[in-house]
Amino acid sequence: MDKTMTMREAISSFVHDGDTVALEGFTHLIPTAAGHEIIRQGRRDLTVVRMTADIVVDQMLAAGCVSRLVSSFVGNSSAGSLGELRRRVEKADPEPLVFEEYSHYGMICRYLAGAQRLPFYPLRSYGGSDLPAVNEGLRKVTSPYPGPDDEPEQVYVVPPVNPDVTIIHAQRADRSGNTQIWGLTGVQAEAVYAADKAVVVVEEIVEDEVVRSDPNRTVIPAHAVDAVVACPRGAHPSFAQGYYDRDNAFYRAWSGISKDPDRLQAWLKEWVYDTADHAEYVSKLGEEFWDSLAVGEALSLPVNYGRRL
Amino acid sequence: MDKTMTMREAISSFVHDGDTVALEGFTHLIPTAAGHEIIRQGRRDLTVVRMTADIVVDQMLAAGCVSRLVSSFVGNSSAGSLGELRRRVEKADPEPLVFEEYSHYGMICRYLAGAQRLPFYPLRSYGGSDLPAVNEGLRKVTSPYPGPDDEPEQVYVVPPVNPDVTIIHAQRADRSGNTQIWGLTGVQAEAVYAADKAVVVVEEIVEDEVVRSDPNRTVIPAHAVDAVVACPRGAHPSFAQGYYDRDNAFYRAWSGISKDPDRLQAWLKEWVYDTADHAEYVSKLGEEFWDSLAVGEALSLPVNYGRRL
Amino acid sequence: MSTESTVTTETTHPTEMTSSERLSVVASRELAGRRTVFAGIGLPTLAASLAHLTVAPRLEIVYESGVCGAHPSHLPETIADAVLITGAEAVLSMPALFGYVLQGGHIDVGFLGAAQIDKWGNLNTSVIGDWDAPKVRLPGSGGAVEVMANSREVFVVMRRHDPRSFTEKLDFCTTPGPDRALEEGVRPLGTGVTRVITELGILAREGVGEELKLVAVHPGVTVDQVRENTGWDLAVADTVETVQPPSAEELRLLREDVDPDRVYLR
Amino acid sequence: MSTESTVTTETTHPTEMTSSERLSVVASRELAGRRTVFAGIGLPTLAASLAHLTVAPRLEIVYESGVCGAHPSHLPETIADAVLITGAEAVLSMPALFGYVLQGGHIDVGFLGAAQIDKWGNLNTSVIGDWDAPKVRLPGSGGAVEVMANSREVFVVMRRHDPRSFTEKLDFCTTPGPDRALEEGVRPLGTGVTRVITELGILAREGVGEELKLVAVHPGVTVDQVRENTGWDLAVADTVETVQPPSAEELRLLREDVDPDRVYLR
Repeated sequence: MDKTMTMREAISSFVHDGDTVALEGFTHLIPTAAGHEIIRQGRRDLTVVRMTADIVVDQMLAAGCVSRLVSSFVGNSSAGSLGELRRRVEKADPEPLVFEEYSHYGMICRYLAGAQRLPFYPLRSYGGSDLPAVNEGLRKVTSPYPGPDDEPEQVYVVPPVNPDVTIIHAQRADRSGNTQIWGLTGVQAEAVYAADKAVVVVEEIVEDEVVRSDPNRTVIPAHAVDAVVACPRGAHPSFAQGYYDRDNAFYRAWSGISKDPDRLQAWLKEWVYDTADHAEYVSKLGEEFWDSLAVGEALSLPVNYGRRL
Repeated sequence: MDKTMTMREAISSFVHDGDTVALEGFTHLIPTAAGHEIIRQGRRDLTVVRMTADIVVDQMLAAGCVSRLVSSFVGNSSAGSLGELRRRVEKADPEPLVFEEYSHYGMICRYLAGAQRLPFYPLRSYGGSDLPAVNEGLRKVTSPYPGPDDEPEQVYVVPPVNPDVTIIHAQRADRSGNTQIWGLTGVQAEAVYAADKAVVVVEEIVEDEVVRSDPNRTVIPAHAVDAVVACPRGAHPSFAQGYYDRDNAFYRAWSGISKDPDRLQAWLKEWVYDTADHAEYVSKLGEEFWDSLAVGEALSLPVNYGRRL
Repeated sequence: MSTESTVTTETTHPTEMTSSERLSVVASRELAGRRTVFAGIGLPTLAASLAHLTVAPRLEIVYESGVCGAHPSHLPETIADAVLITGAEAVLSMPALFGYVLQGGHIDVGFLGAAQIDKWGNLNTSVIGDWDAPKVRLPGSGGAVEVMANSREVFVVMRRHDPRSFTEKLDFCTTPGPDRALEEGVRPLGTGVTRVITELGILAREGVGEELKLVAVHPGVTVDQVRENTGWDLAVADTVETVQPPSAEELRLLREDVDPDRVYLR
Repeated sequence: MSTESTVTTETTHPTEMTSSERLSVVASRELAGRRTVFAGIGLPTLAASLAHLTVAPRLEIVYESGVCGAHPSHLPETIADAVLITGAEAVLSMPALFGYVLQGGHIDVGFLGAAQIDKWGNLNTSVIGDWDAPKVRLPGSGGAVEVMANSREVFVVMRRHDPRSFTEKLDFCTTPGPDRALEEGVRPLGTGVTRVITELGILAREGVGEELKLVAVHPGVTVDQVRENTGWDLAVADTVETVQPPSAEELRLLREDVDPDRVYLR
């Protein structure tokens, strides 16, 4: 079944006002272009779920799309601050932001519970932390087995997260949605399986034979995917292993841009609202720019899957 | 760090009388040669943990190595019965076998809990089953979150399994233990991480560059591995994707062999006790035999990991 | 009547038909419109493969071993057959297959077999006799407990239809349906067994709280015959249909395309 | 004294040394004999990379992003830098990295930083001020909560050593040490923070129930200076060592082999 569509179609079909939207990709393969299309389409009142809330989240906040954020790291990588996020949280400027704070593994376990349809997922974090005092999602369970020294043992648990839609970026997929990722694979499979609907944005759509030559490379099978969007360079300023490198300069620049609300809005106007789609954003950046992020070749050696003789 | 050793060294270093030994590989890559070496070395009183207790388990039972079995399927694949196992369970002949019965996902969750150092792992199985009545490992926990309709929700949980040693078979590893598997990967990574020590038996030991050309193919990183044993064709009668096919005829023959204790003991004498090691077993089967299990070539297409320019 | 029915009314030769062929064809029809099926090797694979060619063109078979979207060059002999892997769309680890795909709720229909079944669709695959000292030790659950708890519905194919297999009381309940689970406060996703296909006919059950009911018999089989061969007081539908015999086209596809080497059509 | 000590007693030029160089060298020595270290980019990577060349030749750096056994062609700028992936020994999913490697107990030393630390080694990386309406919203835990709970021990590197960062009472405890966890009946694996390396010296703590104690000062720093810059009544070891300055060889390796482009040695 052919699930390919344009980014515009995918966002308009699967992201609605008030939805819970998970955007995953840990530094690698961040679905920036999808975030920009959400901004263009003017979605409101979204709950955004993202482990590392970084530039794309700051941009969606600044565009007024987001009323609630669920995250375990709200910073601009190691390159500085998120200006809009800090204004929203520190001063409710221009409006408040509901923030659910977790740790990384807490978020991972929420996706694991969601993907496995479990009522909760246990983890060995949070004992003694102030986080449970500000996040009622963090609760404790007593193990039904004796602990060390036969004493009862308590662990924290987190609740499942089941986004209305999860959007991820990947290197390639076939038309039916079998998705292959290499390099950092993060928590993408779990985030997709946890969601009601899943949109996979890819650098390229490939023929079935490419995917089927290496089924172990398929991180997400077609049955879990609802839309496949071809969007080359859609992860910028993050990177796509083997396709283009990270735009470290833009990460560093973002602290300055986002610190000044006017500059931030001007950036959004120029690069999001005034570009029709990601293809225009890409061409606006120019060939010379993309050349600076180009990467060379380091091919994996093949393995033999074997064929019956 | 070079962790390569012979099978003899690995078994004598890491498998001791009374140990809990996990042998994993779901139909694919069953560590048969390791089981045979355990038999040769005359280990006693082992607890064997294996999801699909099949021919190699029946052989270890018949050799008197095993006093306790933890499993979710005790049958000879779809090819028939395990004679020794049935005698042990049905008639305590020649001695009783303690049997802990789980379902497949129950076993998987025990490995998941073991690998993650969790006191328990929840799953949506076992409600209404008679298994909890005969297996005190299966217990219930009440979720601290309200269920559907705001009623309290109960789920079963299983306890972690932490084998003294896990032994798996894989296609290839480097000398330090970075292990690559393709085709069915089963529960091997979890079984290794759950264990105190791990022995990886491989079809071939490869140069570092082979592994490093495709780090996503590494299912088990070196830090989790204690010994690497080169043992080509060590998974027979099961198969190694891309190396040799399954010996279906032997599976079918096993029901007959194992039904008769004398025939079974004669088989063990001829193929295990009277062979010095797996290399002798392999050569005793003969080249013509191995030709019948040979497979052709179906190579994966490469992916580009990229290189900074 | 659609144009396809012209084909299905062609003369068939039931006397030349094996029990496997009949059961595969009947099971395949029940898969109409389904998207994902969790199937073991043997009759379930035959039924699913045939359905893919007839009533359920978008059907994906998910194998317990972790294979999704297989395109085998030969008919697989086991759920882990190497020919299922080469050319497949995805191969998943067992935690992903059981956790995300099955328990995650992605399976429409799970196929199961059993040594014993009761009127609620509870299954025994563990022992005949007492669990502690069984007369016969059977293989046990495998993934059956999970298939039952998490598939939207379950089809059971039983070659043998006799009072020992269709029993009032299971020797041991390995794999409970949702009714037993709910009794102890555990809520499974699916509705449990909805179809039992046997050499005598079809029992059906629509959901929680209902028992299995005879809804169809094969040509030449009487309702009383089914009653006699069922170990409980069998409920019977107001109208018991006669199962339409396999059409020539269904048999042709099964014999020529699905299992030309007659690996399972014995 | 071993032969290596001949090298370490060569004249060094501390005035030419940056704070990053000093902290990296001091931290690297603390890794002697360790096998696995969970490190972020920056000082921890510099320290671990230097240790790999000196006191801990078998050291493996595990990155939060999932990379094990990296062999980068260039110094990585982030924990997810593409150069860490190409040529690595393994790249794991985050559930595997956090669940099997970290929570599974495979990490000897975890490196952490913080905005605030207290005498038990509890850390704040969430907010300055009230959590509900903070003066400064900081990035939060990332994986710090897990690194603390599951590493055998934790090293903290803090450039700034002043009473606001080394505080009697954290504004918010994001990442608790084991003492706080045990108070509410949760048992972490590790011993929490065992070393705090700052621009003034080294605080150390051996395990649960102990508070951080000043054990060493950099040359030219007095115990009183450290006391004044610590926001709690600082415990001081009976003998306070003077930190051996970075040797010429350590500096050479750091500058020529580990970070020749001075990405972090600013």
